[in-house]
Amino acid sequence: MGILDVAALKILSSAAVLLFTTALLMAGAKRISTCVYLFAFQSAVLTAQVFATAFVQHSPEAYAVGAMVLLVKVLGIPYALLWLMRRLRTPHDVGTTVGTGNSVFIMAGLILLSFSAVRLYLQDFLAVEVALSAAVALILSGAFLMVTRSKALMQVLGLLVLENGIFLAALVTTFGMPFIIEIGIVFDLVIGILLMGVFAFRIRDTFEHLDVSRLRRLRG
Amino acid sequence: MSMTEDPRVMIQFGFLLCLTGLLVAPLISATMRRSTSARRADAAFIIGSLLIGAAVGAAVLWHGEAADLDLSRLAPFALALKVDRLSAFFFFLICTVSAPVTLFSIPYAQQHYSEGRATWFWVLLPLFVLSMVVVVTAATGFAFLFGWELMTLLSAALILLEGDSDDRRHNAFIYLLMMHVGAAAVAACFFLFLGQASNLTFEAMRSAGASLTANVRVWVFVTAMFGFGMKSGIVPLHLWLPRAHPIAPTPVSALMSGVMLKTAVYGLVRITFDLLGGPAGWTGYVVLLVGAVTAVLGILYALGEHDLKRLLAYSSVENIGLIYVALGAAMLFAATGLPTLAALAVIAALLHALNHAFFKSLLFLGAGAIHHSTHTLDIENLGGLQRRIPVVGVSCLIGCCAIAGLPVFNGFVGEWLMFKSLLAGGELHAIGGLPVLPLMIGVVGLVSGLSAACFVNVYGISFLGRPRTPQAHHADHTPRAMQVALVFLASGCVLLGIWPGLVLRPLLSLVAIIIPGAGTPSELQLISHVLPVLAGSMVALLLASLALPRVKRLTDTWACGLPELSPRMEYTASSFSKPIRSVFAFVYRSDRKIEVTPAEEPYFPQAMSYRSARTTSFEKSFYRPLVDTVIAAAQQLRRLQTGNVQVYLLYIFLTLVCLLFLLRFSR
Amino acid sequence: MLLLIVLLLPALAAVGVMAFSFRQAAALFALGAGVSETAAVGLVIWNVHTRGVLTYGKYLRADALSAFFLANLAIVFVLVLVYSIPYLRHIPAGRFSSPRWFYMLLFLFLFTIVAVYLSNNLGLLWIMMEATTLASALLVGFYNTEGAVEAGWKYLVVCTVGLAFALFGTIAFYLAAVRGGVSPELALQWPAALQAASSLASAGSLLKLAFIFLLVGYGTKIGLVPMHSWLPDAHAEAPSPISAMLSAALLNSAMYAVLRYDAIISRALGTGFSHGLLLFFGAASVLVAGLLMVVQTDLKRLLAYSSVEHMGIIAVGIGLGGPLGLYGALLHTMNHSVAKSLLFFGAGHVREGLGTSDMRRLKGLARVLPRTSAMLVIGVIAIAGLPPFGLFVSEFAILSAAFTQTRLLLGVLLLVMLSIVFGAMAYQFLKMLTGEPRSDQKMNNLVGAEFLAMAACAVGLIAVGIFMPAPLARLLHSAMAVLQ
Amino acid sequence: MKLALNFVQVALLLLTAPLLRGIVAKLKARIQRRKGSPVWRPYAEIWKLLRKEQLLPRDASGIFQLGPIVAFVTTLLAAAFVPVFQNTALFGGAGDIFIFVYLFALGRFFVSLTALDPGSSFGGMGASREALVAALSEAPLLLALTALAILAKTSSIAEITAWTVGQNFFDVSAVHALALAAVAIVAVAETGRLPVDNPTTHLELTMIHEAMVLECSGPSLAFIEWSQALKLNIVAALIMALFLPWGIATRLTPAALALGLAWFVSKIGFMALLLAFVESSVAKLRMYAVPNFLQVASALAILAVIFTAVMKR
Repeated sequence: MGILDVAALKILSSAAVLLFTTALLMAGAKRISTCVYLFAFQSAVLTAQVFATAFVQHSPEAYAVGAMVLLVKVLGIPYALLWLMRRLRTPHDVGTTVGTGNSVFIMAGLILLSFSAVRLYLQDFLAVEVALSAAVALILSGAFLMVTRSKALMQVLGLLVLENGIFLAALVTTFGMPFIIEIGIVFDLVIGILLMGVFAFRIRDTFEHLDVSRLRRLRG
Repeated sequence: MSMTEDPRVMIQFGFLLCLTGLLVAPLISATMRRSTSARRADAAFIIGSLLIGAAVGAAVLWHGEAADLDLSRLAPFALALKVDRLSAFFFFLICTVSAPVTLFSIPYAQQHYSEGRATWFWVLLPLFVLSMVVVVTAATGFAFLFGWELMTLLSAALILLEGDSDDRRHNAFIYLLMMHVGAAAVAACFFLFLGQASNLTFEAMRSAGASLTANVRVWVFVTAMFGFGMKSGIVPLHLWLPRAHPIAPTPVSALMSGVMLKTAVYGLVRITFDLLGGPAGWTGYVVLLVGAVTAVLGILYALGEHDLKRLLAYSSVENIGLIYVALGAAMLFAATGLPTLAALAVIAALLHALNHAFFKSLLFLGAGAIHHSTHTLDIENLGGLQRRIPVVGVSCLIGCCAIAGLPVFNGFVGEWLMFKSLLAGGELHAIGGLPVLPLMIGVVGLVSGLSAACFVNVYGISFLGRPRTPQAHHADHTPRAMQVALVFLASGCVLLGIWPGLVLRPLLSLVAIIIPGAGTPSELQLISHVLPVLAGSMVALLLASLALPRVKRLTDTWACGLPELSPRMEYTASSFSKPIRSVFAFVYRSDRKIEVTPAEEPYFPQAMSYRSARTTSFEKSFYRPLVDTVIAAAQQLRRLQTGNVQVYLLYIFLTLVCLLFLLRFSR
Repeated sequence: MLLLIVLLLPALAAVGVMAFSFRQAAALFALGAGVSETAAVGLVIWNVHTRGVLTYGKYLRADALSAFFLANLAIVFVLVLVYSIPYLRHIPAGRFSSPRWFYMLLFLFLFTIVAVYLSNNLGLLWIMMEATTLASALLVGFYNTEGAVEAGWKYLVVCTVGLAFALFGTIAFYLAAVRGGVSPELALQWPAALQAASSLASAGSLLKLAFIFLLVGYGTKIGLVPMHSWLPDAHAEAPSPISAMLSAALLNSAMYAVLRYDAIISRALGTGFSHGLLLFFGAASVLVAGLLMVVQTDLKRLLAYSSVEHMGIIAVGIGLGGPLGLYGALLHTMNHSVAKSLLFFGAGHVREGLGTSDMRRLKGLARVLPRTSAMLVIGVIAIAGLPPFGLFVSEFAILSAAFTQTRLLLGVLLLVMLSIVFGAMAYQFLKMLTGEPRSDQKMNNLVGAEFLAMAACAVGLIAVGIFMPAPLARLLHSAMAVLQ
Repeated sequence: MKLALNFVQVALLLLTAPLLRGIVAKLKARIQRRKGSPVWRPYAEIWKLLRKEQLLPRDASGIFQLGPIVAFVTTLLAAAFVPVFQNTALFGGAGDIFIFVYLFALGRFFVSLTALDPGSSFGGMGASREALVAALSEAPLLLALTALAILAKTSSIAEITAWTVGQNFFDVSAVHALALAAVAIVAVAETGRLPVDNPTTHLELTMIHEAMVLECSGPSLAFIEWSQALKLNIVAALIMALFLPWGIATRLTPAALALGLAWFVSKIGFMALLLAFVESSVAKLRMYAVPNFLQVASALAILAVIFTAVMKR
């Protein structure tokens, strides 16, 4: 086993810890930009995992996927989000409905929950258990951010984190879907973020704020 | 055998002709020139189709040759019509009564509607009749429900055609809603057969009927009772009836009250006797008691009304109650193995249905004629019409006598048969030692006494005495078509009253089918013989007494020496019924309010106002809370739709989490 | 090859229509494209009828089920196109909101839905489903008003999140298929998965997990309670042709996806699990949406909740399964599409004509807009499931299925809710249509094309209600054969 | 022979009706220590009225003249249902209790219309009160008769009589006593006697029947009066036929018939005495107490019907 193999396996197993950390930090973050950076870092960790997988599996397609993720999630989307923030010129707070301190505690609880949840369902896949727990934790944290952060951009971020979680789950369980499907998914993601950006502008233009919890004209 | 001699071919041909006629008539109405003569031709076309239908009904009733029409190939579900004897009876009823009603409609539509509306009226009316025909001739559940729902829709459309004020709209809404709920129950009743039957043709249901489990049978009966009861307006499901019937166009009111209610009776008979293969004993008691309550409350409510059409609507409730009493008795007899008595009671019910169709549509049309002449339907504003519109007056008098169940008019025959079958119930085992059936004689007696009072009131106040308002004083002439329609129905009432044997014999052969083993009740023979004799001697004696020479002189009515009686001194409908209403005050629960001004000097009033409003207690204590509960539940649910997208997301997450937990623990 | 044409024609049309800046020219081009697309769809259906299954490459495939849904889509789309020709005059000019943008997005929307129906691969199915959201989000927010932007945002976010779960479900399904012994290349191919379904039972719990995620995910798109929250907003705020498209085409496409999965899962694990879930969500949708309809004040919102309710009925039909239930469910999708299009067309005309769709402020429509009102009446009778319209037949079938399986409670619940829904609908519509109109201004009546679209809907509904057109019956039965 | 006898029975009831009225009036007068008018006076009155000119109110219609005749004819027909001194009647087997009751109802219906026709408020008041009394008395009457019909297993009045004659008096007493009480109360209401109605008063607060016929004069009034008298006679005969038939002729020998007639005369004489006595000793009920009075009848009748089931066991 070469040094690279060892590194790849190490990355695969230890990445989970980093992902938990990013999730916790995101829950504790007060500014949107912090979250964007954290997301970029999280995506970078994911990219590393993809490359490690590709290396272990000797799959050229996986390299391509890794490159794509790097391009889109680590560079493209964070950059676009930061650009959006500058252009929208709105307050940079995340718009908490649950305080950041409490959020961290709840997030920790969710991580524990994800561990136990994975235990409940997938007792037979011990090797990927940690990674899968991380995936579930990401999904939960994404969901948590979307539910508790009222700024439009934070919802986008929450969605991205959630998507990261799903991506990770796919990665560790199936070692990747067919290539064309992966491209399609990423393409959808990009368009989705683009559209959300468009709507963010429109919300700002029509309501002069970006707080989605105040979009409550349509109800009942 | 040649085509003309084979009754089966003729019947089949006639049936198709009638259906086609009713289907084509709306097309003609919609497309033809809008002239009076064209309208008349159209109406004549409809009447012709109906008369053919009546002939077919009578022929099937007589010969027992079934006509049928199978459209299953066209439709996704079995869709077939079949006229067996039971269907034929109701088919006959519908056609016979609809024909004069259509005739009546010609002047009615001319007077009430603009050209556009008249076209709609002539499109909807034959379709409404057709839908009723479909209901009673349906041979599959699908066809039945198809017709059943259309019947509601078309009648509601006709109601709204008459006008669309808020009040009318609200009543039409109540009608539609309650009918839809009833239809849902009827649908459930049919669907319940599906546990055993492979499909919903009546044949399959019939053969499955006997093998249904006891529980399912109970539910079939309960849903049938609820669904058909809703349509026929049994208490407390009658709420819609006095609201919807009065606001329909008068010919349609006549059809709704006289004919449409009977489709529910048909349904109940079809389900309990035919498809279920015989009723259970307890169902008989239920129907009996429901019928008794309905009859008594119906006539008491009728007594409290002075709007002619509302009064007639409540009286329909009463008559439906009587029909249910007879049906209940029939069920009891059938369940206890007394088929001949059951046959007697079923005949009583069916005959009363036919009779009611005649006199109720007669009276509704009479009300329409009154409205035509005086532009009012409030009895309090009428009076003295007998001298002004005598044909209408005499017809209505016959109708009133018939509906009060007086002898030598048709209403009596049904009630008499009812009495006889109830009396025979003295033989029966009774619950807790109570001879329930004979006791029902008292109920029927009370009801018929009250209805006599009610219709003395109706006829006496509106046709007799002095005109209470200028409209009544200057009542217009009644058009010829209206007169013919009224006279036709009135003579039907008299004919059936004097010569009931005319329908009793076919009814007997009908009943033999749905009640196996039924013999011939001797009562049928008896009444067929007695009534002609009675009527003959009565007429002879009347003529003899009238022939007595008299010297007559016109005077004024005695006014206790005062110079003149003003119409305001006359007894009104409300004052007439006051004694009865005060005896049965607990039924009415009216809200009374007396205001005296000035309030501080009650003994020296300058003005007093008295207001008495009656809401049926069912509405207050049952329907309102029910509707309020639904709305309150909806309002609560509405709060879940907060408008906050974060909460929406939470719902999705929670759903997912719950499902995952469920999956985990369901293993 | 035909499939590729059918798929790409809308995409090309979307590009092409951008060349026309005049409303009439754009409309004409769009109509032409729409008609040729319909013709192409017709050809596909014919070919499916004669040859069974059409495939193109690894990713495109059309069987009878796709053909059925394609037919549904084509009908709705043509109606929407015809209706929107005159309707577009109401659209105010703005950024991204001109007729050509409208048509561009509409064709993109069509493209994505066609792709959903034609995709042979469950991953591609997900991608295209997500793409439908993206294509229609801008259409929902087309008016750019406060409500439209809010609705568009909610639509986008809720559906994207929901579909993210569907993605997870797709992955889990893939995993289950691979573990069940299907080769990874074929694991997402629908026919392969269906064939191998019986061997998937070994990965049972994973399969169940997958289905839960898929149902929640696609259920969000279908609008099943409690994931329906976006639906009333989006339907109410979108331009009416788009409301019709959403209700009559989009929801069906998500239902199609669930149908495909349900077929596999119920073959692998027996019908208990997936059908049970569908029954539960269907019943919940009918219950909640039915009750919410009682308290609605906005016409289009009322119609939107009615869509939720009907999707619930369809879900119940699928959940009941069997020939009767499936027949009812498929027929109901078709009927509901047509009836709901009719109603949204009418509602759109009311809203554009009188400036509001608030039912508390609408009165006497029968006098102001007689022809629209007549159409609305037909629509509301049809949607309430009364004869002589098609929905009566399909609801009859579904109820028959419920009672045949002696699911009495479910049957009774459906009947009760149908009554309540009818009550809500009848109450509101009677109030709107009758009486004296509030303002004495006489509206200009329907433009020919609008009326044409609505009348076509009405005729179709009656046709299905009174006699089943033979081609439709054949299509329906072969579609059912695909699933069983 | 039998047919002729039946006609004789009807004629007997018809022709002796005014006499019974006269006798009751005479007896009442005697009880009240008055001399009273001769028993034949009702005949003279009817004869006088029949020949008198009839006054027709201007607003009245043909009903005003028809009503009294219908009342008379229906009552006369009802007379053909009741056995008098021998146990058959003209409408023997078909002489149904229900038709009997409904014939009275028909008559009452038309009298009420007659009352309403001239448009006087007296007529309205009378008709209204009559409607109340009639509505409430029909049910107990029917029930009481039903109780007997159940026992006799026939609803024909003549056949019930024939059956009862064959019974031991004490075997049937329970149901019969209850039914008799009910029928007696109803009979009082039906024939318009005290304490329900007072045939002699013209005080508008109390009267029922007299208020109805206030506008009638001449032949019309004659028919009304006669039918009212006939009704009393019929009801008396009915009570005897149903409850005390013993002594009625069961064979058609002259001796049996003579004996039956004698029994009839003595029984009806006794009843006239009883009626006179009761009418002299009770006061008229307040209008709103009449329903209670009739409710008692209803309760008795219901009990009678229930007792039929008890007795069977």
